[in-house]
Amino acid sequence: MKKFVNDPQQFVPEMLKGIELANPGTLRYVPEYNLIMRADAPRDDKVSIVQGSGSGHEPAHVMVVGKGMLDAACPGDVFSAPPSDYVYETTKLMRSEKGVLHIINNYTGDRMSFDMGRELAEAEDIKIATLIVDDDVAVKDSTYTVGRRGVAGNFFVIKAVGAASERGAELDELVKLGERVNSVTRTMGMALTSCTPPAKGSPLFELGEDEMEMGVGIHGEPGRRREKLANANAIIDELLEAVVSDLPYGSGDEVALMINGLGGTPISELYIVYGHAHQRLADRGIEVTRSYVGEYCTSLDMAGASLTLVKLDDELNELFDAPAEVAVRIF
Amino acid sequence: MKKFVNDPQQFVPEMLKGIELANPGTLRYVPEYNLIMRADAPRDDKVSIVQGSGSGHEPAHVMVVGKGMLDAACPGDVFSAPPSDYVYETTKLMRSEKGVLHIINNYTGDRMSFDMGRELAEAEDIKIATLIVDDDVAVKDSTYTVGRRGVAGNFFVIKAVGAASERGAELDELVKLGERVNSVTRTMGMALTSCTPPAKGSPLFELGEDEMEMGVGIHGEPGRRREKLANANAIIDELLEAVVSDLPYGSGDEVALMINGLGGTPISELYIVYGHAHQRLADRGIEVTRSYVGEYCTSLDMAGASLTLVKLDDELNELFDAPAEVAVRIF
Amino acid sequence: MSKTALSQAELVVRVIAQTAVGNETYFCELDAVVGDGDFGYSLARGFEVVLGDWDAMEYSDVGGLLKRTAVTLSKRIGGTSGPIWGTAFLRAGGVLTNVTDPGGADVIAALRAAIEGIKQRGSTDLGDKTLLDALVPAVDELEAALGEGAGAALERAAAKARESAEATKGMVAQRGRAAYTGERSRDSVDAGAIGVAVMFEAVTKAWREAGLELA
Amino acid sequence: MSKTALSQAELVVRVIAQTAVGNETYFCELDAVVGDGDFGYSLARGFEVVLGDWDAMEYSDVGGLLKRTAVTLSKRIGGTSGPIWGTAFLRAGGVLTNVTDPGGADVIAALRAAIEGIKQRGSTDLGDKTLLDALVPAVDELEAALGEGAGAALERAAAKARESAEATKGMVAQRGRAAYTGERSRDSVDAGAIGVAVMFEAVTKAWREAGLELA
Ligand SMILES: Nc1ncnc2c1ncn2[C@@H]1O[C@H](COP(=O)(O)OP(=O)(O)O)[C@@H](O)[C@H]1O
Ligand SMILES: Nc1ncnc2c1ncn2[C@@H]1O[C@H](COP(=O)(O)OP(=O)(O)O)[C@@H](O)[C@H]1O
Ligand SMILES: [Mg+2]
Ligand SMILES: [Mg+2]
Ligand SMILES: [Mg+2]
Ligand SMILES: [Mg+2]
Repeated sequence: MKKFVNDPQQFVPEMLKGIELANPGTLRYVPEYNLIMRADAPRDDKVSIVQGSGSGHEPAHVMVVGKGMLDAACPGDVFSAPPSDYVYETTKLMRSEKGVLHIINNYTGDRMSFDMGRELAEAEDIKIATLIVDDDVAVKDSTYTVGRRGVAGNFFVIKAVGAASERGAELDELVKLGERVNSVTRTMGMALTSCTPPAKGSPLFELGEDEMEMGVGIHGEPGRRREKLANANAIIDELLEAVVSDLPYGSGDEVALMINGLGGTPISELYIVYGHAHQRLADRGIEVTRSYVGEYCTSLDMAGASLTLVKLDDELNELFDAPAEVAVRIF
Repeated sequence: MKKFVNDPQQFVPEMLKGIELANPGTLRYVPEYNLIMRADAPRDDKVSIVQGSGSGHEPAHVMVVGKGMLDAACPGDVFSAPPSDYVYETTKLMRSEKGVLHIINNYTGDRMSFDMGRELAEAEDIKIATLIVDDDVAVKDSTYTVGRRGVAGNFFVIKAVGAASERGAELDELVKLGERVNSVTRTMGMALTSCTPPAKGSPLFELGEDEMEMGVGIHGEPGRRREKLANANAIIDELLEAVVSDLPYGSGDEVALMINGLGGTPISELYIVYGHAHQRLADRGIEVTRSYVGEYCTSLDMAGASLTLVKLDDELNELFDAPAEVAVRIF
Repeated sequence: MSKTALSQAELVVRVIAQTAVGNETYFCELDAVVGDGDFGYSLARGFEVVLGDWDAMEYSDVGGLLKRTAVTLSKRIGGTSGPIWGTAFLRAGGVLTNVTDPGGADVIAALRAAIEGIKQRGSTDLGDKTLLDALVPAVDELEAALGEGAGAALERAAAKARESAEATKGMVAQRGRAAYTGERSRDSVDAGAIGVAVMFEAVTKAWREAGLELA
Repeated sequence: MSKTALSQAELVVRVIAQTAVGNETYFCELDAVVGDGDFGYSLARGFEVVLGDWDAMEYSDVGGLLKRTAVTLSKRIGGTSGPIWGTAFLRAGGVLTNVTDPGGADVIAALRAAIEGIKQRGSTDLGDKTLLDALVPAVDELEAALGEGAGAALERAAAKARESAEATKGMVAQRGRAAYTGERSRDSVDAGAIGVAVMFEAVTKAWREAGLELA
């Protein structure tokens, strides 16, 4: 396993410790509950925004805690939702007069943990609301009743809701806003290689030298089908078609375009992907007015990328423009 | 080859086109000379800062063109210094009353191209000065007369010089400043895997499953020795010892610590590396007051990392704090 | 509360915990085929705390033991398995709380409550290709065979669990990560179902070796 | 300027260019052992433009042909090879500018100027394990054998280039990327030196096939 790792079971705690050390004064690591929080949270004049999910998706979400984004992230182990107890304790730590907002990617484990954690916290009279992100078009709602997954699109939900919360928006307003962002956000991803979880020490699945997996989730779970490896433009055309036709986005729309690397793909390639996607959208009369190229929601060291579109309007533009201060300066 | 690539020969141009499309209004791509420049450069009240090197090190340097950093980057093909003609044309485009500063990593090809390009441009009465960055402690000056290589430490040189140039510093002041930053900056890197240049289509070199290469340059060229794969802490201890003992940095010093990923290592691992390095430095009485964790100067998709220390003082702190606006927001 | 019932329950919980810890790699491999390969890791991380805290756990009856176990699992296990297994132990413990001398019927009632808890927590049912597809037939068998004595009934239940778990091969997953693979999930067994079978087999073996019969 | 001298020079430059383009992969592989694997790519990208622009190139003598080639190479080739090969062609072209009828001695003078240019540009000399370690002995041999006629002299020079290039195996690189590998560079030949040998061989073969002697 070609990784910087000491004890695989300490992979997440050691990473979180590193984040705290690199951000003294602004971020705090709470080892008991595997949690990264803003040093100045919670505040009673601001809804606390909390996201949890498995680890291995960094910078999501432990590295996007900060002013204008998350107040806390409670990650589980690599690719495992956090135990419900962590959700409960994080929620208690983030208790605010104005409430706590849970943002969850629509995965079975995450939903169950947050459900249980919410039940426990509500028993202590904490006001909680939940936002489910499910931007992944690879999974058809109709085919699998577990519904679409939440993937890289959650950055736009976090950014919008985080910005609005800084201005004192109420919990129910944030839920409405987040649902609105989610409803105009669509993503599809694909993997060129598998990834290697530190505790497993070997690739999670096998992908032949001439194969790729279209429609993967953020752990490499399949969504559509395994195909013969194609060149960059052909791959992008396929991702774009799936995304554009889903909402659909149409001529005259202004959109944000995110090309998200899955961890093992260099940023040089992501810009090749971006350039072609941008031009193909222009061909359809869809104008990209905001661009995001880099790693947002990864799958450890997987080579691959996802493409996200968000239909913009004045309110969203203004929220996406708002300042944000996070460990990785990606917004 | 598990890459997003169409025609390998168009790898760099397609990437540069993507950068321009993602940064309309602020960056311009000049296809004739393979060049990324600030849309508002050159200015006669500011020395133009230009860096060139091979491609494959992104975000270095084409993605750090912008206010407070570079005015232009003229990259060559993957791992090849730019042709001297590109250096010449870039320099002409960046001509300013106050002069043009070339920043070069100390590699044979880069130095030769810039030497020739400078000769050609000086023949047209352009005022030019050159800064050589050679922060890599893996190569001993005494052993190889080509001297130390310039690697990830060049970010600190660019940042300081870029900030000072925005305030109108003169060409000779910038040279002095850059040399001073270079003189307090030391780096050592190591590779866990090889990388795959798109035109080659297969790994550049072989590294066994249980091997690692200590002291690599930014193309994976060896510097010290091949060793048996070790755990994260042991690797960091070795990098740190080499760097700290070289300047040397001592108790009471304040330093910037950069953990730079080489392209294929996820940021989760980089924070594990960071955390241990930070604590070991504290053990020696060296205080990390600025931290940089992420990808700065990469080798395509190579797994591995480099560690850079910069001895800080008030002037440097102030320059590193200055705002910078680049495509990848890493500073 | 008869000492015997409690120590039998302790044996069962310990064996389940040891089985989880001992099969970490195997359970991970099963989950890696169409899941994300962490099922064994998750269970092991939870149950190793159950074993480590064993002497410090405070309870006075079988219900208490199961509820303490549930709390530890919920605290430590993330992913799907934490809520699922935590809920199962919690509901079973609820049924056996203040039951002075739990007999066969009580055990079956506890197991049925666990099953209901899993269905509810996972919004799932028999046939979705989850651990329920081994657990439900095994509990049915256990109930039907109780008259033959606990040891024999356990043996029949374990055989049924194994048979049912193997039969998940051929089913299409409707829940959990495996569901995303759609038709491709048909070619492999469900990790959770095999986990249940392995645990039934281990409990049965330990039961026989301890020479026990139901209190 | 005799038509013959110019067309002979054109033959030589064309063959060098074709050899560079035809050996892209091979030269890359040589450079990958202790370098960065782009030597063949760099040469091919430069010389394919030389071939592509062939008909549009404007020159009136051998010096002009070599200088035009130099400019194209400097424009297109990055890395170490652009400045090195560009300088070599430029200096050789300088010597042959305004030479009405270049003979054997002029060719040797041009090659010596190219060698000096490389030494200067690369701050290098014989023994540093670069292309000079094939080029210098080959030019020495060519000069010594000129009396035997151009074809025979070329043949001896090519053999010498090959022998010297192979002998770079065993040398420790002092320049270029290979220098970073230190002792490890000893086990392989220098890519540039082999490149020079392959080109001498190709030119010799083409010369023979064309039935030429020096004008
Ligand atoms: N919705 C559900 N309800 C009940 N059990 C489920 C559900 N989804 C999955 N399972 C069971 O959990 C097992 C996987 O557990 P685990 O690997 O911990 O989950 P995750 O998918 O979160 O990694 C599956 O093999 C299956 O038996
Ligand atoms: N300083 C130098 N002077 C002359 N020739 C050199 C020098 N350094 C390297 N070379 C030659 O160049 C060859 C490598 O060329 P190339 O691969 O294009 O360079 P780079 O190292 O920049 O990738 C070497 O095999 C050697 O023959
Ligand atoms: Mg999981
Ligand atoms: Mg090169
Ligand atoms: Mg799993
Ligand atoms: Mg090379």
